[in-house]
Amino acid sequence: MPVEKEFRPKIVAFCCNWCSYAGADLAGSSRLGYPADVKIIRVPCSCRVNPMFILRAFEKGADGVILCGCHPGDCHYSTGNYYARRRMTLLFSLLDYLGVEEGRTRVEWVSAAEGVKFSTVMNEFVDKIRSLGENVRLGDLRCKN
Amino acid sequence: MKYSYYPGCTLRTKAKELDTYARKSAEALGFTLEEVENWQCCGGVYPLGTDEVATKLSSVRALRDAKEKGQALVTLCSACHHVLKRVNDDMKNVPKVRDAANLYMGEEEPYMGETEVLHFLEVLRDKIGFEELAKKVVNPLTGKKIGAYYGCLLLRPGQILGFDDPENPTIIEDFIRAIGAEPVSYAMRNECCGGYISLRDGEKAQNMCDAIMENAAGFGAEMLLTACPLCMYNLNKSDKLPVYYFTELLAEALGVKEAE
Amino acid sequence: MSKHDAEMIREISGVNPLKCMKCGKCSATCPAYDEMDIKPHQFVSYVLRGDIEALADSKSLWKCLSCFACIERCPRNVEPAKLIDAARQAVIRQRGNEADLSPDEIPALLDEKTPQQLLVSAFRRYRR
Amino acid sequence: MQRIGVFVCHCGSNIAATVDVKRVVETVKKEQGVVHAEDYPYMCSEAGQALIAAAIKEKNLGGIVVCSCSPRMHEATFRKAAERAGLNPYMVEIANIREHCSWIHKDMEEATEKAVILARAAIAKVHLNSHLQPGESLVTKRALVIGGGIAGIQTALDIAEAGYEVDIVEKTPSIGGRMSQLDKTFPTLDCSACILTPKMVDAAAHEKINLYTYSEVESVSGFVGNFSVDIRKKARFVDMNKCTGCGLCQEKCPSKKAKSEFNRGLNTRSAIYTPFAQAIPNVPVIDTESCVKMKTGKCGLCEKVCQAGAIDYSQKDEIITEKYGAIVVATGFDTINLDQYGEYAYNESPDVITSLELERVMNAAGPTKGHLERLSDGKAPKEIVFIQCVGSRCDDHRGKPYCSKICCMYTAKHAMLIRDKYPDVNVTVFYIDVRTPGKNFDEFYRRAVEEYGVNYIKGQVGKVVPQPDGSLLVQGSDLLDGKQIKMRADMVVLATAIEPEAGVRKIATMLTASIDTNNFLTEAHPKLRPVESPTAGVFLSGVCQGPKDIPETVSQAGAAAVKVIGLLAKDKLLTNPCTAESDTLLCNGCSVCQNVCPYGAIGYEDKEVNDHGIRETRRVAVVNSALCQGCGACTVACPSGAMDLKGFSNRQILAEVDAICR
Repeated sequence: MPVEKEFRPKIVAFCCNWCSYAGADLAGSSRLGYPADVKIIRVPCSCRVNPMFILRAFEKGADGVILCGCHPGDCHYSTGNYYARRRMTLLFSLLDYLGVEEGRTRVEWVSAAEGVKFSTVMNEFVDKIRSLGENVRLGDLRCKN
Repeated sequence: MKYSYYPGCTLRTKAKELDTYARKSAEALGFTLEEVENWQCCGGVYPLGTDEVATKLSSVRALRDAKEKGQALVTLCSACHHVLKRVNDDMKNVPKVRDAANLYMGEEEPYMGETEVLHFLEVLRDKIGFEELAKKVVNPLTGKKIGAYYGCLLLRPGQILGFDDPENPTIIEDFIRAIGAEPVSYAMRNECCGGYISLRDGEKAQNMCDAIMENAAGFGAEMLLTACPLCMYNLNKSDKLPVYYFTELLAEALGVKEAE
Repeated sequence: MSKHDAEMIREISGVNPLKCMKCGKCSATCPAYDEMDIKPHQFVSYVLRGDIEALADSKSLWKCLSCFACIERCPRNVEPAKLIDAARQAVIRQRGNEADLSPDEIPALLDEKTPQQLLVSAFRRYRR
Repeated sequence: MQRIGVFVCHCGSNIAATVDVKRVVETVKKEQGVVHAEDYPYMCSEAGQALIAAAIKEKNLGGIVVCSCSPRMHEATFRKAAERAGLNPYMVEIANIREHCSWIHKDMEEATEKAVILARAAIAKVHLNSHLQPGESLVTKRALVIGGGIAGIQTALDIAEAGYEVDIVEKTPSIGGRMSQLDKTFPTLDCSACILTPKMVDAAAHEKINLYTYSEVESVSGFVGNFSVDIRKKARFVDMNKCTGCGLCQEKCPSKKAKSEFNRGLNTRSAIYTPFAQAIPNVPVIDTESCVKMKTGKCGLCEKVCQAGAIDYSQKDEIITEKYGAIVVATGFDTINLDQYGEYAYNESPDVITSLELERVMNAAGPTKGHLERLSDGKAPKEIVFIQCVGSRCDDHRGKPYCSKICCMYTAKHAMLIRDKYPDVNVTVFYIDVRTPGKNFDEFYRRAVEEYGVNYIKGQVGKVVPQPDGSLLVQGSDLLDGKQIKMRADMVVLATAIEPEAGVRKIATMLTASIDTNNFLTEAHPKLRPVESPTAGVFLSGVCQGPKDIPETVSQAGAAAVKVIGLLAKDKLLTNPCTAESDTLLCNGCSVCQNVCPYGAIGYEDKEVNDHGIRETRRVAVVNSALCQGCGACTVACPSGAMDLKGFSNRQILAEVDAICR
């Protein structure tokens, strides 16, 4: 009898160095767990995240992408998170249009002191992605033979 | 201006004054209370259990009815106010209750807590304005020293009811000022009157009411005002001070008390 | 009444008793404190211990006035009145209408001024 | 293709207990370019670092990946180790397999698998790393201290003693802060003013310290070593140079109804005032809202009586711009607003007061000249109730979730002082827990109980009911006795929660220093860097970082000063080489990057380019790497893809994405 394999999503989390990455560190040192499906990429600021990175993740088989930055007003570089928020709003609605549901993408503000929040957000996000199931693969038509 | 109106069980019988004076005053102030058709009893107490749905349906029906008319829903009795506001909050913010209730009701369009629930006093404060009310007073109750009695159900829990500061309310005091009388502030105005305990233990309720009245009288109150028939019943067990429904004094101040 | 009921009470009430820091604000606030055998702050420990039998037999269930003062003032969002109400409901659901108040008792308790509201709320509280 | 070495740390059992480090080593050996992989119990140890250095030399490694704790912890350590072995320090990448892996996962299989993936991502990135060289910037040898309380004063004194210039910016008319409002201090009961005033005088007299009182920070720009700060000097309407501090103006001022801020609003002051007698500088200010001359144009009495001719009604706010190498935040605290706590009747009864108000009542310079009396009728109280944790440890919408830390001790102090001076007064304290960790602290609290007979009751107070006879009925729990207590009191004192001073969020935003949900400034590391903000060049002193008492504040103030001195002692700082860089050939000179840059680091130049053999002059973006802080906003904004960020390039991040999704 074939055993149905448990769905383990691939989730990429972009975290800014100053707040969210430190928040993730705090979640770690406070032993606040979240599923191993989440892999963090450190960026200097949420505004460093090019929509291209997220498209690439979905192209390569990611099931969810989350971007975490400093709270509005607390950005280490003053305004970076505002740029990120605007860019992502635009990108996410485009992705939704392309068939990547809104729930697969998320922007969240996590400060360096919010280890609890980081863990809660990641748990929620993984639950959400698990409920959505496997993602459609975005393809790059230019690369198709 | 028309409001949907939910009188509740007691205002038809033992607390007729609360109801009739309110209607008369409303007309004098230029708004109409349109009774919800076929309203059913709210149950008197809000069920705290998170799995309670059936006990909230009568409230949901009244709330729906008001939504369909596009009106805010006004109540007079503290208990109805409490139950309707909290059920409305559930329908707005608690998906578990909302989904179950809507499923049960089986209506095409789900009710999502859209109706604004207002206590009559909130209509006076937020829609009419106490300053406007004061202008319409023809028979100011000058010189009367009145203690506001809030009890529990009007105020708590403060975050959901949003009626007034639950620990230091002022709405009835402002009302008293608007009708020309002098409010007497006392700390026990938001203490419990004993509620339904008086059915089994009248003495306990009376002791609690005695303490409230003593505190109010000590600060110079000559009478108390209430919005709740059950508070009225319990407070009347104590004979220290006379107790009136706020609508009776309102009608008196507006000069419509005796009108037919 | 068992451990399982403790779970049920947590679920019905939506209260996390672990949040309690034993400050006693609820018991300091409660107007029915003197009538209660198990005090409001103790409810939390009983639920945590799973000692639901004692709670079910407690007269406190029927003494709580549902005045919400403890809910308003609890600094930890534990809100003992919710626990008390959940225990009361658990008892009513399991023991049925024999729980506390029987309709036969009613007429003797009434006087000519008794408001309907009193009967309605008493019935909601004492039975279902 | 780089020759890469991978070093997997056990971190004792911190990593090794959950991640199978041997398997990580074996698996990553198969990755492209990996020519060396090994594990070691403590990579950060000297032996561990030696291991890395040896491998770099022996295997001629071009890049290394260390799988260990967070890069925020030891990235710098491993970079230095690599540099010592002759490898460019920016050829080091860290895979965080502790905070982001072993500490949050329980299942070894899962954690090991994740550790491998994180290592792969780092390997993929390091392949694309380049040899970066940090630039240099000069350090301005002057420090700014924001806040002139005991924290700010101590920090400034310590920095000045090391020979550096320090400016203190204080928003009220005098330095001194909360400590100047206290009567006595625990656990030794010294008089607060007696120990603080000399420090205030020292600060004012120090040749290296410059005070900007009645001033506020308006804006901050720049970065570590090179901050530029605008300071608003509010108009005092009194010439600092002419005023002799005789006090005649205050005596003659006809408008005496303004509430005294210093006495917490318990009494009044004149419109022209110094907050308290020992104020420094001893130069009054005119409060425009209560000054008759300012409001109506008539009066001018102060001008008439001033022998020195110091009054100047035409004074205007002044903006001063100053350069600093380091900034210390020492903004302190206030007590929370009690409007939401109606059950304690604080707004209803003048006899319900906060502990800070009691300090003023007990103080000889306070509203009652130091006599313990009820503020309603001036009568001597016989029964006083203290309530602890008012707004502290409240995980609800009304209060603060944290313990305010100082209340248990100052309440014991108050109780003791009252019992000492007025033995016939009964003192009752309602507490949840009595917290007295500190040298001689518990002994102090026990003395209050044992020697002074203070009645401690475990339980909170539910309600305070003002009685018609003027007394207060206190209804509380006695949890140990299993009783609900109803007792009469003549005065109730609330140990009110403390919170960071209101303006701190604005200051933190200006400094881009992180702040937590309770408005306390966040430290760079909670244990190891407690007086530094994560923002380089910004340091923390006193309660702005978290509740603390005077000795702790003074210690932290000194620690912050040492950090500042360490920074100012350097002539030059190495700058972060991870800055933006524009590809001249791709840039079309559209100015989009310039518009998003928060540092004004991007300019335009006409450059000669050779585009596929066509030589022409184009207007292209040029990044000033001294100003660029490396946020990367421009890289995403650039429509032609010309802008990239060194150290976090598009290709590097994409490589990480690919490795994770593989």
